Amino acid sequence: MKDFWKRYSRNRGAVIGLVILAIVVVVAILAPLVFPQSPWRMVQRPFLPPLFMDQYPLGTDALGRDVMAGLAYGAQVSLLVGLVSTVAALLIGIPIGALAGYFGGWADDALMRFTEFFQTVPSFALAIVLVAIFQPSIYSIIAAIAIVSWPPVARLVRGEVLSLRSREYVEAAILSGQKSGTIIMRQVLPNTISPIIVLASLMVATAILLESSLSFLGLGDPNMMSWGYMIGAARTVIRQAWWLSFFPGVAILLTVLALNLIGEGLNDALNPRLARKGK
Amino acid sequence: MLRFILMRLGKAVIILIAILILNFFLIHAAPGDPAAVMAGEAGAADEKFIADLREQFGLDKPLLTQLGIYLGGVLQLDLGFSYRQQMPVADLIFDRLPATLILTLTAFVIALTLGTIAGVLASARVGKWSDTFISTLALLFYATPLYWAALMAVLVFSVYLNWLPGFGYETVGADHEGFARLLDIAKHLILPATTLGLFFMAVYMRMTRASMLEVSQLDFVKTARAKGLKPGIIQRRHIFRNAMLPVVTLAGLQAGQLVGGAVLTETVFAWPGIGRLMFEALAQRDYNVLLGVFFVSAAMVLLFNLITDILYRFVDPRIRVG
Amino acid sequence: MMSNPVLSIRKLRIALPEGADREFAVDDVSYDLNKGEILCIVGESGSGKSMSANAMMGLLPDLVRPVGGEIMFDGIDLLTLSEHQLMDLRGRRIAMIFQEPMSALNPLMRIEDQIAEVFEAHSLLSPKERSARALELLKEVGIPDPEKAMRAYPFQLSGGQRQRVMIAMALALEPEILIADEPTTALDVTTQAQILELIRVLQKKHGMAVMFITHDFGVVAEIADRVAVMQYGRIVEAGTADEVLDNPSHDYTKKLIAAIPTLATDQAVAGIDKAPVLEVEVLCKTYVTGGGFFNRNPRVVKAVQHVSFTLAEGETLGIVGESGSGKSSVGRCLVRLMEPDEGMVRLGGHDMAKLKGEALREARKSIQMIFQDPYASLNPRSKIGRIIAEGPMAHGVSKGEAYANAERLLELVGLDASAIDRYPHEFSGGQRQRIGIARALALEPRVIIADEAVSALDVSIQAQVLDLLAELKERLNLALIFITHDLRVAAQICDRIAVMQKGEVVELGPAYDIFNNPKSAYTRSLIEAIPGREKDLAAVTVG
Amino acid sequence: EPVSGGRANVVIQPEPPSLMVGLVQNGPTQMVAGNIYEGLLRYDNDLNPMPQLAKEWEVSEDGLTYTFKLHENVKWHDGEPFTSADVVFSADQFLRETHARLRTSLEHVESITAPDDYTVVFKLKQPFGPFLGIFEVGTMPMIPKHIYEGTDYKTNEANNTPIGTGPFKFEEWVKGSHILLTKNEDYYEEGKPYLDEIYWHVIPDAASRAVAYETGVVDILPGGSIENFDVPRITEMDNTCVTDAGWEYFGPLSWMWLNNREGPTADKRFRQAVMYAMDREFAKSALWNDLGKVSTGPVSSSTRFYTDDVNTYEYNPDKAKELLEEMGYDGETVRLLPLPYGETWQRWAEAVKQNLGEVGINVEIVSTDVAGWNQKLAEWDYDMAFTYLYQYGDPALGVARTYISSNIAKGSQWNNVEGYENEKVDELFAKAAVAVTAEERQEIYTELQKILTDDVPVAWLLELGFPTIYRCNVKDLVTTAIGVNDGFKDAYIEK
Ligand SMILES: Nc1ncnc2c1ncn2[C@@H]1O[C@H](COP(=O)(O)OP(=O)(O)OP(=O)(O)O)[C@@H](O)[C@H]1O
Ligand SMILES: Nc1ncnc2c1ncn2[C@@H]1O[C@H](COP(=O)(O)OP(=O)(O)OP(=O)(O)O)[C@@H](O)[C@H]1O
Ligand SMILES: [Mg+2]
Ligand SMILES: [Mg+2]
Repeated sequence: MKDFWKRYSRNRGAVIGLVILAIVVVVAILAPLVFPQSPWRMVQRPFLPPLFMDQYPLGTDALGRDVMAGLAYGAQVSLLVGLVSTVAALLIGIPIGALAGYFGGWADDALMRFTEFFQTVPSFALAIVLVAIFQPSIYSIIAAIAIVSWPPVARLVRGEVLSLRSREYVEAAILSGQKSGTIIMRQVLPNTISPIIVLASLMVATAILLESSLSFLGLGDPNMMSWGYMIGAARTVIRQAWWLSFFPGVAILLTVLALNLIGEGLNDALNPRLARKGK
Repeated sequence: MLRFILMRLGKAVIILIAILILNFFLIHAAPGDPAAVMAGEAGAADEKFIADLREQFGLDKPLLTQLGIYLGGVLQLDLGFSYRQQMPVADLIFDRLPATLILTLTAFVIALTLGTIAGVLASARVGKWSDTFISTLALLFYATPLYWAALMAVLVFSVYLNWLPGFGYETVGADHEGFARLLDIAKHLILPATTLGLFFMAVYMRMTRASMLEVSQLDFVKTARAKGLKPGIIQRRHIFRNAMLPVVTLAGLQAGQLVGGAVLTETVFAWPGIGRLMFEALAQRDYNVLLGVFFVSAAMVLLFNLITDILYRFVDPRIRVG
Repeated sequence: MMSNPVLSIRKLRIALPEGADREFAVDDVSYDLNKGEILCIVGESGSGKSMSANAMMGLLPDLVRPVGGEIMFDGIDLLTLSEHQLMDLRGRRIAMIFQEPMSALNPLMRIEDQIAEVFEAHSLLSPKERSARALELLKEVGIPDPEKAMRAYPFQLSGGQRQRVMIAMALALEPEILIADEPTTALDVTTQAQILELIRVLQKKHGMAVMFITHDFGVVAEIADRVAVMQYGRIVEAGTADEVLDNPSHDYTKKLIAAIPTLATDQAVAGIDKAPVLEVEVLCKTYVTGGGFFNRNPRVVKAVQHVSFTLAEGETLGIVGESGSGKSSVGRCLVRLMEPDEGMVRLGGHDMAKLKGEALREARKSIQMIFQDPYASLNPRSKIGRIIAEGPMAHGVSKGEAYANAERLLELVGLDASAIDRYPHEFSGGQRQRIGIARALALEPRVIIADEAVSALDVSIQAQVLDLLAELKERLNLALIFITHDLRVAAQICDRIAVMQKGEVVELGPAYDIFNNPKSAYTRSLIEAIPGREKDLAAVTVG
Repeated sequence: EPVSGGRANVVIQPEPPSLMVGLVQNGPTQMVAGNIYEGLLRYDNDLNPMPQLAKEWEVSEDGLTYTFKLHENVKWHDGEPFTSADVVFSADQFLRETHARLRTSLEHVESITAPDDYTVVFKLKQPFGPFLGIFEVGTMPMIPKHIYEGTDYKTNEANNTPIGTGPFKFEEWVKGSHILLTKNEDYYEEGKPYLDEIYWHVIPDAASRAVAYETGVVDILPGGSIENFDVPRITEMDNTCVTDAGWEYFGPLSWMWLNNREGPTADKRFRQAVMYAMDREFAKSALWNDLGKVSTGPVSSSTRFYTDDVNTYEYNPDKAKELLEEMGYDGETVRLLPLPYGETWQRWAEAVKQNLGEVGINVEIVSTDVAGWNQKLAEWDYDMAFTYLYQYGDPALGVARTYISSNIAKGSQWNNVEGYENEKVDELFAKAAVAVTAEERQEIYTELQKILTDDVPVAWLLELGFPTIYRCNVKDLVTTAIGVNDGFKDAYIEK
């Protein structure tokens, strides 16, 4: 663990990323404490520019709502969507990939055709259709994001499992009489963790972007203040109130950036072989 | 080779039909139907009006019958009739497809060339400030929401600077002919293609950089150095070609996805492509159009995958000969 | 000793990056390379052999830097040369070939182009002449059908052929020095013998100085004029081949040489009279790969063809043969890691080849395996205790009992019982192989299959493990199937030996008969290819 | 002084599904088709009839016979003459089958006859006050009999190349890009139209539409084409004029459907509380750019027989709380459907949610797209839902339909969707429609407005103002009560 941290912290970008993400997480957690009122509350006159009133340092939006409160609550939604949809995608992708890779043969064939099928449909278009069909809500958004983002997980896991499966320690486990389920859970999957974690960190980033894109198209959950919603809503007033899309835009950018940096750092730290390259 | 292509086509047909069936059920699961939408927009409508529409569209038949009719048509290469636009779906799509292809292919080419060039440059200067700069830029491109970048681009280049048109495919009514028209389209293309390309540029840059670094660790590179080859030649002939293999794979996957993935760009830039067509058809429950767009874009994905595979065979002798 | 050094290394010191296992890869090393001689650098893995060679070419990995000493070549210190000057030298005056013929060639370029590149790098000859020279070179290194090989891609050549291409490339500009970094380690014995022969012939013909890196004393005996022995980055002993092999002065050298298995075998044949535990009848296995829907010419390999033998209690049966002859396939069919196509494997009354599910799980208890790679055969994320106890637990032994048993087994294989709470990466290769053996023993099997169980180990460690196996076998009355490509190892440990070629057992008999009186021509050629055979290394080991 | 020549670049949003206004009557279709097709009459900004295809008309004393004299030199765009047979075909056959709204009005008609080529007579079963108000092009467009008679109207090839009598002809339609109309050289009114061509630009994104005007790509932004937030900025540009005229006939009135059948919204006190809780002045200024008016009740102030002598609901959260207290509202969540047509409506729903939340009403916004919204309304699956409807100049045409109980039927979002039932109201609406004199009708409608504003069957919001923005050198753009929808026959570009 200490070793891991040492390798991780050698990557300066990764540390910066972690710091940014930590700030976002703290903001998300503290949002209800700092802004006890709902972010939807109309607190001042509309289109109050930033730094105009001390109380509302980032200004107000078209309905006079506090942009700062929106950003804080938006962090909650973005992180929630990012994390939950990634976990969901992992829950779909890992078993499929593991089964395909471990059992091979027709199971592999069938599962991979199934995966391929999902990769053939343009993913953003599919996400749009899914959300529109099940009507925009936090659940349908998370489900849609998970559904379009699991195939890479399945492929990754399958690839890893395929190579692990013929490792000698797996064969040893087979010989020692362990059952397939135990072998997958105990011998195989734990050794795929590193690449999965790296991929997952990037998926969280992608999911946040996806949610914001959906929101931008008007397919967000109307009861959730998310960053994408804020930009989408600000689009029509971008000319008179640049700050309405600017701040959430920067928030998304930073969060996604942070997750990417973290992903790279994890990659370096978890795959020492690769870490030697680069810097 | 021919056999390979035929096999792949056969597989593609099966996938396409599966996609159509899935989507068919998916979109019929959505609340509302095209008749309801059209009635809603008609300014006044009663049950007779809606019932007439449903009958006209064949929506009064059982779902499976509708599916059968639809698939029957598709097998004869008939994508059906748009309820709303009252014209054959195929016409509608093929009217729009060129615009999408021009946009996405331009974006793709920009992304791929600039991305790989940047990746190669960065990998050659690994650890130096220019590498840090390129990598950071790529990360920024990667992390910027596409639509946001698009909004900002329109704001700056079209509104404030007035250098480039901010929307549309060509200057409507300008009646340009020949070269002038191409120039006009090219001008309209710059903003949407660049913003759409940014993200992918970042992806290719990072991939190329990583791949170059990985390949440069391989044994044959050491062999090449031991021959006394100049670094430039090693980079080009040995590292680059090998490093491009994974990039080509990724590019193939994405080129196809681009076709259906340009919804946002087409919306912000009012680009008359099939992404927008899809989005509108979805809101209007214009089932056949939606299915048609999915059909065509999935077909594109498969086509690009096939092209990549053929290309791959061309680049990689292990696959070509073995 | 001729003292006509083309190259002399003085007090060379190469620093490793922070966090490496030691500070200097090469520490205060000095030696000469004389014109027209073959200098062998020997030593165990990680001793710094490659580093010193790479330093001459200026090809050290990133972050690894020479920090002292000099490498004098033709009056100049190579360490002081600029990259540009080095480029001029590389390939033209000093050439190098590497261990892995698989990855040392660019997979996307034709052989012809890769050879022609050497001329191009030094702006010699016209493109036409280059290709003509390439053909000549390929002929010289004895590649069959050189015209065709010119147009081929690396993957279309066998390992030995690739290594020949590498040699051709290295010879292209008639360099003064050829550095060969374990050029034969990845090849099987017969190919190795051919390549060694080739290097020796070419060296004579061109009068080059050859620096030959290896960890195999057999190879040294075969080829070396002079030898330098390395340990932990230092040269511990140097001298002519005869001096070092016959009369080693340093303890380490002695130990290394002592560890080399002898070819001598006992005449007495043990276990013949005992009851058979395992009977194998007409076992067959054919691989079909790449076939199916999208490929009309699948690759068909008849890996195991009509293999039959019996194994008596307490007996050790060796299976030897070249790479790809089907040895592992037999082993894997026996334990059903692979489905045999045909045949019968009778073990304790069951036909292993037919069992399924629970019954198979149960039957496998009595036949276990020790794997080749001590690194790959232990799950890096499991503690040792669990690795050993897992098997018995899967068969219903309680956790406490299984762990207690694991401790006992660890002690049995010569490890501390406290190892139970550590992870595999905390052990050395030899220790890991002991853990692997403990695991195999945990289920109290009657038969153990060891597939190349010592091939990945350095000679000295190899010897320890072999001794351990022999001892355990005695104590537990185990039957052992020992799969190896190393005939020396087989000679040392096996009672009977089966020689395989192309999936078939060409000869099966007592070890003594096989070595002293081989019946099949193939067996004979195998034995002849053993490096250092003429130089009777066995003589040294008597003490 | 009008001058000929020039081109109008106009925004059209969304892209119309078809230009055949006899079959499709949605907003964009009407807007473009108003140039191609014509009705018998037009209406000035005070809703007085003016000649169009009918040069003069007569109403009998008993209010039962309407006689129209047609222009005699009118030709269809394909050269065929336009005659009374076309009128009879259009009104009696074609539109009766395809035009739901007109169909309802035509139920009052006993016969439509053509005594000669240029005369048409409508005979009513009983007097119908608003009858003279149904002859504009969107309500009763003239359809060429020679093309459609005996065919399947909906699949007729000609639907893609519409043929009308209007001042402009259909020239080209590049889907997703633009529609081009060119001058009808044979137009029957001397010298008209003035413009050579009209380009309708399809620009799906509201912000891009604003940019299009700013960068000079388009010159005319019909009402509702840009977001309200952009209006002040655009109207401040040089050479830019704005008018909110041209919507008098439609009188777009927005309200929230309140489901009168079940849930808290079934309680009159709750509905009244909703009215008090909403800060409609704020919505008007923040969201509608101060255009339009806070509505007083079911009838729009530009519609005939409007009265402001009704119960009014000023913003009064305390009163709202009192009412909720009185009814014993338990905090049950109510679902609110915003109107899925753009950001303003979304924001409005959020503002209302917040307003209601502040008096203790829990609101959950249910997001849907157009199809889902239509479906939910038609199936009565909602608690509160935004909408806006046209009034068509007369309460009998555009108001009654929302409140009379005979109009309660699933499957439509244009009837009594809220499920309000009041016999008295039914009776009064029936009486007002057939009353002969205007005074009589005013009296009944005043009483109706009082009853309805007390019952609050729906929560009225604003009379919407949709400003038409155009370059000031475009003259005579909006000359009638349906504004841009009436075609550009009078418009010219000053040099
Ligand atoms: N790229 C590298 N970066 C850092 N340390 C390295 C690198 N390559 C090798 N080393 C270290 O340098 C030391 C000497 O390695 P070297 O490759 O010279 O050993 P060797 O004698 O050739 O061993 P082998 O027989 O396994 O090839 C070892 O401790 C090794 O861990
Ligand atoms: N899983 C497999 N699929 C296809 N072919 C295989 C497979 N495993 C082995 N082979 C092929 O079967 C033949 C015999 O392989 P096997 O591994 O038994 O040889 P071996 O004698 O153990 O060789 P080595 O000494 O290299 O381990 C070889 O030609 C090999 O390429
Ligand atoms: Mg080495
Ligand atoms: Mg083997």
